[in-house]
Amino acid sequence: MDGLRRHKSMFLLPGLLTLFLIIIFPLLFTIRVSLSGWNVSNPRMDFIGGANYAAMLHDSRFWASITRLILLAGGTVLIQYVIGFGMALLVWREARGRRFWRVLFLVPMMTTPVVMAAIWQTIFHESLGPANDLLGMLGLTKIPWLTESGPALVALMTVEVWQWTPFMFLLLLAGLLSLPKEPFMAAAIDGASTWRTFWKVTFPLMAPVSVAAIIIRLIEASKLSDSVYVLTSGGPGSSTETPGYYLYIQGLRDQQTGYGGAMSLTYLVLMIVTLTVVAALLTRAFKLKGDS
Amino acid sequence: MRSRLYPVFKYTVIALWACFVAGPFFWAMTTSFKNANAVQGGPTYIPWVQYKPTLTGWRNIFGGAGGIDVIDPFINSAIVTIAASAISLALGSLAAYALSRYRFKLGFIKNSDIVFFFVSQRIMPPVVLVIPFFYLLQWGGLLDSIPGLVIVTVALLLPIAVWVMVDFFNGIPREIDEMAMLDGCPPFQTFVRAILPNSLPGLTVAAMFCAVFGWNDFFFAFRLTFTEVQTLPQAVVALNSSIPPWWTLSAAALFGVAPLILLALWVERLLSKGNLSGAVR
Amino acid sequence: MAQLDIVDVGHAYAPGAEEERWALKPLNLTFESGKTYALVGPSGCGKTTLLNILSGLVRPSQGRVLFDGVDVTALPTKARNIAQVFQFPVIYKSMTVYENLAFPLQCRRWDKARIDAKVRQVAEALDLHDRLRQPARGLTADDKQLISLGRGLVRDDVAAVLMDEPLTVIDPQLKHSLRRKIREITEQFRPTVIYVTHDQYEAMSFAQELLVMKDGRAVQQGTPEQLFEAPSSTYVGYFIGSPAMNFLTVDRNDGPFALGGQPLSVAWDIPQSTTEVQVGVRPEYVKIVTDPGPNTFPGRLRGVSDHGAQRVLEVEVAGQPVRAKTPREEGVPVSEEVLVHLPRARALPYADGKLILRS
Amino acid sequence: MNLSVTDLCLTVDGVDHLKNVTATFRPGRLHTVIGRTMAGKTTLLRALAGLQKVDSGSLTRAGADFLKTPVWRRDTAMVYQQFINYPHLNVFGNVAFPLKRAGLSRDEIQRRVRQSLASVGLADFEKRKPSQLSGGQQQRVAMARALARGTGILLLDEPLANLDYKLREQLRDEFKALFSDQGDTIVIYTTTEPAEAMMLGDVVLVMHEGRILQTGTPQEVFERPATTTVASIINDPPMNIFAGRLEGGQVTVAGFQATHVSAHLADQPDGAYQFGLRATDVSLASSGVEGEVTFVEISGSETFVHVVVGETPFVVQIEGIHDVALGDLVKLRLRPDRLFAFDEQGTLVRTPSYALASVEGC
Repeated sequence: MDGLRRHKSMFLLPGLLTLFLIIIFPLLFTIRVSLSGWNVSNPRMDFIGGANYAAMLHDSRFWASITRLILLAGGTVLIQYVIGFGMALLVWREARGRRFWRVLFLVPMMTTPVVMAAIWQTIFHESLGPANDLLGMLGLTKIPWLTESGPALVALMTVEVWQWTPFMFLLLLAGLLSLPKEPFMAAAIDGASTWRTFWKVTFPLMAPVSVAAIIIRLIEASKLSDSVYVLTSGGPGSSTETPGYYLYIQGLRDQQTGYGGAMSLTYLVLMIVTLTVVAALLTRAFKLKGDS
Repeated sequence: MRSRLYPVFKYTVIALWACFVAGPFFWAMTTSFKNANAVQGGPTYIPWVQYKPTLTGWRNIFGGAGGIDVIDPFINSAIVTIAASAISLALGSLAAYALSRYRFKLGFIKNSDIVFFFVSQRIMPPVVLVIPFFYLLQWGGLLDSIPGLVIVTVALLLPIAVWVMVDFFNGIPREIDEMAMLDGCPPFQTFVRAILPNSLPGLTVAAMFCAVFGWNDFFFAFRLTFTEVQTLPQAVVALNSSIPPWWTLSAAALFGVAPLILLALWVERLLSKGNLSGAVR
Repeated sequence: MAQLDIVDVGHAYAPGAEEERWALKPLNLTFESGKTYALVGPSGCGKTTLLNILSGLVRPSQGRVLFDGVDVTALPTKARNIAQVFQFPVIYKSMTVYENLAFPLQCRRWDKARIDAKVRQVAEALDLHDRLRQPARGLTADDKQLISLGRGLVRDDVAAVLMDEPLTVIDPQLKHSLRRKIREITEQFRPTVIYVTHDQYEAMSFAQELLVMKDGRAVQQGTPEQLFEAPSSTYVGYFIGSPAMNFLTVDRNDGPFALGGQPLSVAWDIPQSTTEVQVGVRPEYVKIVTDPGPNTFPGRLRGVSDHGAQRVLEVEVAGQPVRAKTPREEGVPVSEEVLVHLPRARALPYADGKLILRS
Repeated sequence: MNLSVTDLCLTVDGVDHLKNVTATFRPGRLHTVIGRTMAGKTTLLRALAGLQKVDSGSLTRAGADFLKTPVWRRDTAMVYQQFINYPHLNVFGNVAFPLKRAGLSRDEIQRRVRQSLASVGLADFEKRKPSQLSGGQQQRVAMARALARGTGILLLDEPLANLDYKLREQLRDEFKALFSDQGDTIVIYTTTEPAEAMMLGDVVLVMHEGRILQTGTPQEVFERPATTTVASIINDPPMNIFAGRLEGGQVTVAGFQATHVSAHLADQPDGAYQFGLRATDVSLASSGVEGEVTFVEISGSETFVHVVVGETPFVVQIEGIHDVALGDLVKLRLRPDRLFAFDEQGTLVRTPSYALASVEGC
């Protein structure tokens, strides 16, 4: 298609260049600033080599936040996947009022995470919130949700699960609804039980969607910081800090710009590497090789 | 064989999850009608029975004494969301169309790599971008302004638009493009007259995702706009940081998420019509 | 395998619709054990509804479905013991060919050795025995269809194999060989087969008996030969055969039949009361002749279609179009004025679109 | 205003899709391109339309380089094998689409759309969306859109392939009438079906593996197939081709000797040949070569019996519908006077006498 060579760039370039320009400056800036000693008392783009990186290697708070993030993201996404898939299956076909349930189950992902985190903060309030009230009704002791590290993590995960399970639910339900019906008829004809039909038909057919949904959620979860800021402010101590939040404290609140830049890049690279590996592993685990 | 207990189990599970999902909204709703006394008295849920409902919280968010005005932030949020979504959809669908229809080759870079470049931008943590953005906008005089916020929001939304639209365009037979060209349309007309009108489902899905992520963005607004421009999430979170007037916070939160709850109704319709299946493939 | 009986079965998708609008008007049918049947008709004729009623996917609005005399009307698909090959190949994509074939037997909790023997026997027949360890999803569409068929055949006791347009998505080049393969296999295993298609060629090439359907009714049931030689209605005459059967309205003034004022001698007799009669003659039997004689009418050549080994001549006889299919070697008539011979024994009588008598 | 193709070549992944294709397409003629699936027919049409780039060769229209003309200025309409219409437009809008692009007046558009829709029998369907139509109707819409513009070139890529056979039969007849008054349009129609190619074409081009093997009138191609490949492509079922020897006026085929030999081979030198015999010229008889029935097909009004004699497969065409059991042993009668003789490379050397006569007669 001879006349088309000029046109194809006309279609692609506006979007590509826009994104490129928006992204490239911050990236170059961050690389440069990470090699400088820029901080609140010395806001200059000098050159100090890899000193920031060297400091970072000994910053256990940073590494702890990375580990925490990986566990948090992995754990919540797994829970989201299981619950989301389960709920999608329940309201997939014959269910009374399924359209009502579908709407309801979608709502949380539509709402602003930081705003809802503020509401959750009131829910987890030790004396005035309903979380402990509910425990009390069940005859359990009150829990200092946001002031002790264990419960604070549980609270954070609860909020994440509440907020983002609907996203899994949405993708998985859309996937289920797009499945052809013949494989299920074939399974019925072959005499497969409900359980066997799920494992041998539904699950394999849903594998591509599952992988996509999990990866998308992992990408989004790797950026976790807003809800932390509102819900626990990383506390108590630094026990619920994620890299995103720690970077905020270092780079923005305390204006350790150079150091923050070094951590930013490290964080970014680590996340890209981890997610690429996870994506490859998931793809293999779901035997997607050779599938379209 | 399915036991007769299965339906009981099924609806119990659905009901439990529904309670968990709806709980925070119920709590916010009930709290928004309380006053200081009702809140200090410990968790109560049923108005008139357990506490006397007042409209204090709701009055506060519309400029009442000791409260805030949510109208301006609401308008700001709406403008930023709509403008950024529109730009992202326009640039995104053009790029997606090119990536779906034409073959690009630049050294080792192929179409799939370009798609990956777009989509991979979602991995950028806002905190990495925000400092450079700050200086960039400051240099351009766009700090604390709506255009500035729109530009950075486009960076958030463009990958989403490209991701949804590439898949969607791939599902439209190429023969439609070919036919339009044979019928006398140069490429751009082909796109506008033959492909876009058939892409409404894809565009709505993309618009929905853009709207959600655009509306819900907090971090950029938080660090890049201050006094002149405040978005709704910013306004609500600002309430949270002071001594919590829970009633006002709850009312503001509900007000802030209400448009998106309406969006859920619409998403469900897309879902039931099967329009979303393209997006997950 | 079993005998399938359809007793007074009818179905309406919209409840309470008048019978004229039912997707399937009440009918009685018997599918004999071990025979192959084809349900054929244009889309919307009710063939798929009938198939779904047999498979248990649709519960008929009225009537009973009997498998070997047992009423299965209320039973779900799972309990009916049928096999089905769908339009789009259905395989379990996470499994190998072997596992696919073994799946129905595992569901029935057969022991391993018995499964193995059966799977190997069927795989041999399907020519899949050397690919048993391959993942099934890597196979071509036609091999996947064979696996679908195989999953039915591994079950010794399967009541019937239902096939729903199984060649739709098969590459044209492979259609022929797959059809051949399916036919060979069904001849070997002799299950009761009900094959749904909209393609007459396919139906006639595959099945021992055809059931032609139209507007929710079974129009005619018979062997391909019967449908060709004695279509029970003008519709079947049109639907089966290429080009379609010729139908000529004949005059009858208290005497023998006449066409354009000339007597038409026929091999049958019909009661006086019948008014308008049409005579049906297959284009294959219409002859262009040079000498006048009985049942030979003057005609005018309107057009010639060259189909290769045959030509189709379009002739006008007594103001009505007639097509004649002639071998190429006979050439094209030199003059526009021709003589058309309608063989006495091949002319069938139709009134109100129905065959009114069999010769 | 001829459309001339010279030495068009296209190779993709080592497979020739077009190999030195040279042809001239003339206005007012219907050219049918016949070939099996993957013969390169679609590629040729797409190259003519400008939708497919070629490796080499030239394409000229009225002396001008057509390869440099972008698709949207080629004055070409195309009907696809799949029923392609604009899903968002109704039937009227679909047919009007190219007319609007051409900048015609509203009245003119309306007039042409109505006329075009009437000619394909869809006058009452203006307001329907393509998705509400049957396959046959969708293809008629595509047809109406292609015809309404009155383009200089009309390409039809197996337009009937996805329809069932009654509809195919009907549309084939309709097409014949539609194309008869196309004025100066160059019509190129691809098909896999010999009957369609023969019946519709003024000129038949036989394609195989990217090459054009023969070009001629339907009669020439059918009666004087240049090679065994052409003979098998232009006959349905494919012509029976088998090796044999000619010795002293006697034909020996697959171990059986013909009882008498037709005069048309009498003066042919002795030696090894490939013979061709149409399925209609083989019959089941009480005596003759014995073979086993491997498959029976019924097509419209004919029965095709596939028989294997030794290693050589034969197809026998019998008029009418007959029940022949698989595995039966049958005897075949081959008509020696209908043998086509090809040399060992497959080039035609002698046709049956009746065929010769009829070609020379026209």
